[in-house]
Amino acid sequence: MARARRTGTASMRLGPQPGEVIDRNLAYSFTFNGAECRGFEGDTIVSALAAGGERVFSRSFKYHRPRGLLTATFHDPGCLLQVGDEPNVRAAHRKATSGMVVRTQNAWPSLRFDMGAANQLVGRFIGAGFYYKTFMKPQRLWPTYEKVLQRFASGGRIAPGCVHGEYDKRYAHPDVLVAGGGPAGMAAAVAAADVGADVMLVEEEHELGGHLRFGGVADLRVLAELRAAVRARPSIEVLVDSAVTGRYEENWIAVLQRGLPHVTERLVKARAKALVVAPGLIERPYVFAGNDLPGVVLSTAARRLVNLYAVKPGQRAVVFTGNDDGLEAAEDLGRAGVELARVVDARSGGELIRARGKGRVESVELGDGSKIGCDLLVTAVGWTAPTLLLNMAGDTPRYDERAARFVPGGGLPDDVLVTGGIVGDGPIEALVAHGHAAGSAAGNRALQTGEPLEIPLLEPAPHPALFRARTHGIVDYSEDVSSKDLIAAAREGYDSVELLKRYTTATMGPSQGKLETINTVAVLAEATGRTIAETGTTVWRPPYVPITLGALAGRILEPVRYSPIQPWHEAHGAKPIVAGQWIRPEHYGDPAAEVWNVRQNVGLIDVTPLGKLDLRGPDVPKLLNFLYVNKWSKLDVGSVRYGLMCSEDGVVMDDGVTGHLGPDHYFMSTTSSGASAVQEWIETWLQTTFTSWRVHVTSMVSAYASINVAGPRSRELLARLVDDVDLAPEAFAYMQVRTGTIAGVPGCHMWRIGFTGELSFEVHVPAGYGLFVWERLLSEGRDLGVGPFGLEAQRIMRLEKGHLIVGQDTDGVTQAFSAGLDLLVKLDKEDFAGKPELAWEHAREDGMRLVGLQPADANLVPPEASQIVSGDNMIEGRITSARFSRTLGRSICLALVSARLAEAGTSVAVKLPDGRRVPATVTEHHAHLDPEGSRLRG
Amino acid sequence: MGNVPASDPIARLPIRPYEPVRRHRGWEVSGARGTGVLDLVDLTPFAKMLIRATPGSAFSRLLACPLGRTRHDGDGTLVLHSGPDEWLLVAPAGTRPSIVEQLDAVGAGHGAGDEGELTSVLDVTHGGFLVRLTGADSNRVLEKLCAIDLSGRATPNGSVFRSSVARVVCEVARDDVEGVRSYLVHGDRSVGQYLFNAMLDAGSEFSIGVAG
Amino acid sequence: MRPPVAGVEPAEWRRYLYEKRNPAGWTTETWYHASGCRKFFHAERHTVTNEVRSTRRFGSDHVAGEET
Amino acid sequence: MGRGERGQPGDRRRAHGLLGASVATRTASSPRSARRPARYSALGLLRHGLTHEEWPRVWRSVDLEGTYDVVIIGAGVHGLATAYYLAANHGVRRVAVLDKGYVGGGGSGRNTAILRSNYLTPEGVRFYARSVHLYQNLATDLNFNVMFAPRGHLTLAHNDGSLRTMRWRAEVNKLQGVDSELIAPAEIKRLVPFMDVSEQTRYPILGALYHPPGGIIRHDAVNWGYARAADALGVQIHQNTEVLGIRTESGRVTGVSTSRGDVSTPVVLNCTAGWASLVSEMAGVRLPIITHPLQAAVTEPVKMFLGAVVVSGSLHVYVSQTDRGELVFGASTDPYASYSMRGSLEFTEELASHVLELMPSISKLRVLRQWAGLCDITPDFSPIMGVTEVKGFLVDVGWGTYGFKAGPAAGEAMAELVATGKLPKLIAAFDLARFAEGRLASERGAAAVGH
Repeated sequence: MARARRTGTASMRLGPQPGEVIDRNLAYSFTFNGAECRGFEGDTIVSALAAGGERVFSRSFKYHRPRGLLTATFHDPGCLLQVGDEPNVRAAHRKATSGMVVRTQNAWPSLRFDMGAANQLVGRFIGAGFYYKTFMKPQRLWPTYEKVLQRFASGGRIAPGCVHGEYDKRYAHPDVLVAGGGPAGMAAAVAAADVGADVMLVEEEHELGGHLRFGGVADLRVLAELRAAVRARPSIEVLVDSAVTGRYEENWIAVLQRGLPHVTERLVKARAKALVVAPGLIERPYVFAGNDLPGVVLSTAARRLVNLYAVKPGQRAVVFTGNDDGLEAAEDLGRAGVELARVVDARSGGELIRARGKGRVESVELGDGSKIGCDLLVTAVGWTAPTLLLNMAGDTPRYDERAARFVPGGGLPDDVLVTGGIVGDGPIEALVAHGHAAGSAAGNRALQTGEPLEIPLLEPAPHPALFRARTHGIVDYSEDVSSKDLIAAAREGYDSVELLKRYTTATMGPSQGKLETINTVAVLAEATGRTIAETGTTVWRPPYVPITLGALAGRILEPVRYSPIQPWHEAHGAKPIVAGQWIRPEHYGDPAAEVWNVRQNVGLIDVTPLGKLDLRGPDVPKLLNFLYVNKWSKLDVGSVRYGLMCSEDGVVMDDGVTGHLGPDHYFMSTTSSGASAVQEWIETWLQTTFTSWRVHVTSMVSAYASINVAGPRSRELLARLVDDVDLAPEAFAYMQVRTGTIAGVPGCHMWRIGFTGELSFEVHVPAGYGLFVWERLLSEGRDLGVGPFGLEAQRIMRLEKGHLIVGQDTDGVTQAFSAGLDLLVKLDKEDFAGKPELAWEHAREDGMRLVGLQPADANLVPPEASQIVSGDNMIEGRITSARFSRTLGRSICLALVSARLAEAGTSVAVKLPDGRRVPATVTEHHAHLDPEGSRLRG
Repeated sequence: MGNVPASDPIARLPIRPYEPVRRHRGWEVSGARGTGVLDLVDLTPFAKMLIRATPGSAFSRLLACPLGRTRHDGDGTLVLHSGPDEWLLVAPAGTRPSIVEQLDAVGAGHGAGDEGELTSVLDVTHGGFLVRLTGADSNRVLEKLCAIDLSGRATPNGSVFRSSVARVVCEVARDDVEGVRSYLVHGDRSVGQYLFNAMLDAGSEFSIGVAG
Repeated sequence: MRPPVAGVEPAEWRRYLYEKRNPAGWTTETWYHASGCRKFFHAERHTVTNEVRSTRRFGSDHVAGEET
Repeated sequence: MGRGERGQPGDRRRAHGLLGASVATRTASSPRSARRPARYSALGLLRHGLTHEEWPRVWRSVDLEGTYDVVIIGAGVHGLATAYYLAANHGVRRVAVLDKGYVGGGGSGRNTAILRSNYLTPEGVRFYARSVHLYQNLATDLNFNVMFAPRGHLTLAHNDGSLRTMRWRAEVNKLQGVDSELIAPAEIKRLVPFMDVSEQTRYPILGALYHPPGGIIRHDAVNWGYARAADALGVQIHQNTEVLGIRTESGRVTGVSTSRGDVSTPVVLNCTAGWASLVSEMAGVRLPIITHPLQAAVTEPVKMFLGAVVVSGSLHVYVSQTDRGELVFGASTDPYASYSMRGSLEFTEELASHVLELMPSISKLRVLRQWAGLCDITPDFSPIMGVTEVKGFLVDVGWGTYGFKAGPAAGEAMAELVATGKLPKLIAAFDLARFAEGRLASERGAAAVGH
């Protein structure tokens, strides 16, 4: 029975119409709630269903009343359907395709029999905002109540398996962008093109034409001419089935392009020299009892169904109109064979009271008391101006009493023009003329040519102020908010548009107030005895139409950085670790074994991501002296020094070594993560403060592959590949740098430094040769037991050696002395970044101190960030680094502790995440292994 | 890869070369043939020199290239003036641009002494990747990744700009080849593979191909 | 502006560290062109509309051209 | 620098009190007595439904008077809560709350309504724990359903550094008695089936800080509930009343001038967000604050699929699903200072690409609306609460992105400070003097280590 009624044996499809957009030779089928339906190429999902006799497409949000089509456009609130795994599809806009699986979203268990509909019975008790007044006690039960409310959440479903569609983005730079492809918009595009502008013409529907598409024969003739004119101009790029979703600062314009061959959706980001706003008008619904019954449609909807899709909207119609468009709709219906029971014209005193029916319109009650049986009620009560782009361009639209709608407020910047129905009414010639003038003006503005043009006046025509009948009805279809709800809320004190909107959720639904805002404002004005102008309107917020997250994301572009040695790492089972943009080897299987090998033999680690800055110029020493807390005046060519950088608040910022390579030529290394910050920090001082200093800073991070050759046999290994540099300890001592040839690759820098605490050489190889040198080191050192090691092994070794990591062993408030680097800070220097704060910190005895820590239980490794607590659980510090050292056969830690606990030998309590409290002792040095550094200097 | 004789070091591209792989001036490069419609070529082996000099100084005049423009020098060097005090010289692999010789001659190089304008010459051959995208649709590929106006009016042949391409800071130069629209893109070596892939992906709908 | 560090009082130094102007309206700021020329420049910006009226090289007072 | 020194001004304040003796007595015999509002309840709904009797106004609209004991600038959650607790806890009822717009029209109505107390510093944790506690009982206290839903709160860690910070927060939280735990990807997947916890992602999820008491609330309801309850106790709420100036004599507040006339008062509270530094400058008080926009967006409704609140610091995104089925997104503040409340396109683009890295299968969800609010950012990402060098001018500002969460606790503490002149221990760490004295609160510790 239900089935029969849905697919409708008696088809509503009409014979061929002059302007129809369907191709009757291309038929296909799809399913709606499991039942097979048929459609023609060009049909929207809803037009195809309507042709099959379907009238109910969804259930309303709160009262679950049956809803049919209302506007037959993208914005139709009753036509949001689930298509496959895509929720909330605008089924009155989306074209149906063969095999589509379409379902209603908000009906449970079924569209015909809906449990939620029970809410209709209790409707009077659950007016807008009712939930604020109940479910308060007991508080703990709210989540339960919540679950019940959530059952009624509208909208479709998404599934965890839902595939990420193909999305895309594109930048565009049109001289003129025209938002709206109606008559005025097309005329504007043509005119702009004719003054020499590159034009982008954007139309929301599937073809250009706006209301001409579903107009009469005369309209179709004009339409054909305008389309031909657009087609004839290659400098006009036409985007149909696309929407301008927002106008941001300096005409930065977002366009959502749908239905493309290669991608689901594309976001076009256009920087237009001039914007022409030509969105036309949206027909607004009338508020009266029963106004949401299926069968109550807007006049434009009726005309679209008949003229575009050749669908008969009903059998017997009543038309209620306040304008001539309603009369034209009546004519169309008549031609389509719909019996016109009555045409009621508000301009001659006609009045609509209510519509009655069970699940669909069955009769209509008029002001004269007559009750007329019908299955179709067409209303034409006026227009809403979609002012989003005007709002975003800084204009404040003004309410025009005579025309009973909002119009542009005249506050637009001169690179934004507006034309078409949103400006005013008139015969088609007037609209086209206005569009043409606006287009020429926009073109001239964009190209900075021509004289300022006189744009003809386009006045809004007078229109009766029809918002609500004597009866109450639905104002917001998506949110199920009635005029009664609004008036009650206003009387309760939610009497400004914003408060009313928030309290009742009117205009907050999927159509974002396009249909509801003006009626909401009108009802509020009525309730507060103010005029609509005084009441004002809510600001339209972007986007104009909803955009999928996919389209906004486009191709996900997340830069990834690789070392030149990456191919080897991948080929040798390195476990990758994400370090900012870099992908690095964490280990090659067994970090502990890697440590052991470095301590016993020799290992290689790829440290390419290290920050590397080439510093040139006579004033580099001055710069270094200022940047680092330690002294830099005397550093011989070939020498290297460790330096610590603090920001102006004395907080440790970065550390690294800097070497003196040649006359006026230094080379600075920074932490990998700090590389770009340090470069900007340096540029800040050079460009804004020490502007007379002559220094060139150039980042060389990627110019060199950096390999640290570490271990007692590192010298022996390197010596096999280097013959132009004497590596002997006396010739090349700890903290020195040399330049030479490695494995036949000239221009390599060799640094005798050691983060690991071992004898080690950090070699910087011209990046292209990085992989070659790496492989040569491995092959040449086979007999020495050479092997690679990763970040984890390095972390263990640096901790054994007590070398801190900025950002791990220090945090956002750790100053130099707290980091335990007292010996480094030279307060006798005249000036350096952060000096005053460090002087004051030095004078204080409080704060935190970084110390070495040794748990009493040698096998216990306290998880990093375990807290150090006093007897009464007051926080006294935390573990910043912790590992098990196989070298030492015990666990080792660094910790930040209150200064008074920093004394070597102090015993502290560590609270572990599992709640246990374990003792640990503060050690004398940060270094657990080789504090005097004999290995390094070896 | 395996063991390679010490005499003969191999330089690797930041972008894994497509088969067939061949050697060119010590570099391992691809011998792939493109589609001829829209081709992406890795030119990283080209010599790249970065000149830092004060605008208007004697050295800058020697480079004879206004900001935002490129200039083809006699010896096959392309000069790109991409930043107020920065010039990038691109020359065939293994060559040393004659301009650099001239600069050395007039005392530039490792920063001038105590007086005079500071000028620096850095060999950044290994620091960056360099690719060329050639084809009528090359701008349509780039306009998916880069916000700069690529129209002939804004950035005609012979112009260069530094901007974000696929969220990576790059120098982009319009440098047509025999009348065919072509762009050189230069950026940090470490992101070369990423950007190469991003360009191939963006170019898929224009049947982009890789050439050696 | 950074006060001379010799004998600077804590209060003065912390004003330099923490006290920032926060005007609503036209203001001249220093910007760093991170994804471009890596140069600092002045920009006259309206902090309510974000409209930028002019830009110029750091330290100079003449309006500069396009910042690329 | 010792705490003793800092106690001093407090002691002096105590000697005078903030309201002054005269005011205090007047308060006691205040003519304005509390009025009985109709109680909200299921029964009430039923009765009103049957009789169609109208509900009384949620708060009155009255004329602006010439004198008040306390003038509060800003009818957001901070201002309204302070007014409510002044009246409810301390009997101070000659209070006017002034707002240039409507109730809850600023940050209090623009935030993403996430509640949590899993902060980094002990003082931060204790303060927000108090706030969450007050929120838990707010519906019954105010007789207004604020719909607090403790859905649980997840802060994702995408690298070992942020994993360490999450454990740091968990450990500090537990020591303050706040329920927080570090959990593994498998557990995350169980809580949020849509989350991609595989290792192949660009920024793999290594773990998360799980905070069960955290959740979401209906922010408007909180504002309205406080307004209604404060109004019932005699507090006056004046919308569309812009403060144009703050009058002082010899370093003491005497009143404010507004768009609706002058008002004299011994105590003015700046409870604004976005305009905090501008309003304070009216009293000649400079604050270490920079105002940044914070943007948010909401999607179309879909059936419930996201239980917990999800935050990713590394990807600068947080997301929750409302009872209506919409996803509400927030991000980090815009990178540069601005008073602009127009949303930007870039924000929605970044947001989308980041949220899709976390939950790739929601790419077909559509963003319905975007908006922005203003955040006053301090150098240490902590608020500024308490007295200023101008006697009688107090601030409750600098809340950055955390203001809404703090409303009840801040209101309660500020009310106590105003009524008793004693600085509550709970907010002692957040005084204005800390900047000049170099005692910055170390929430920044976490900020810098990066989440």
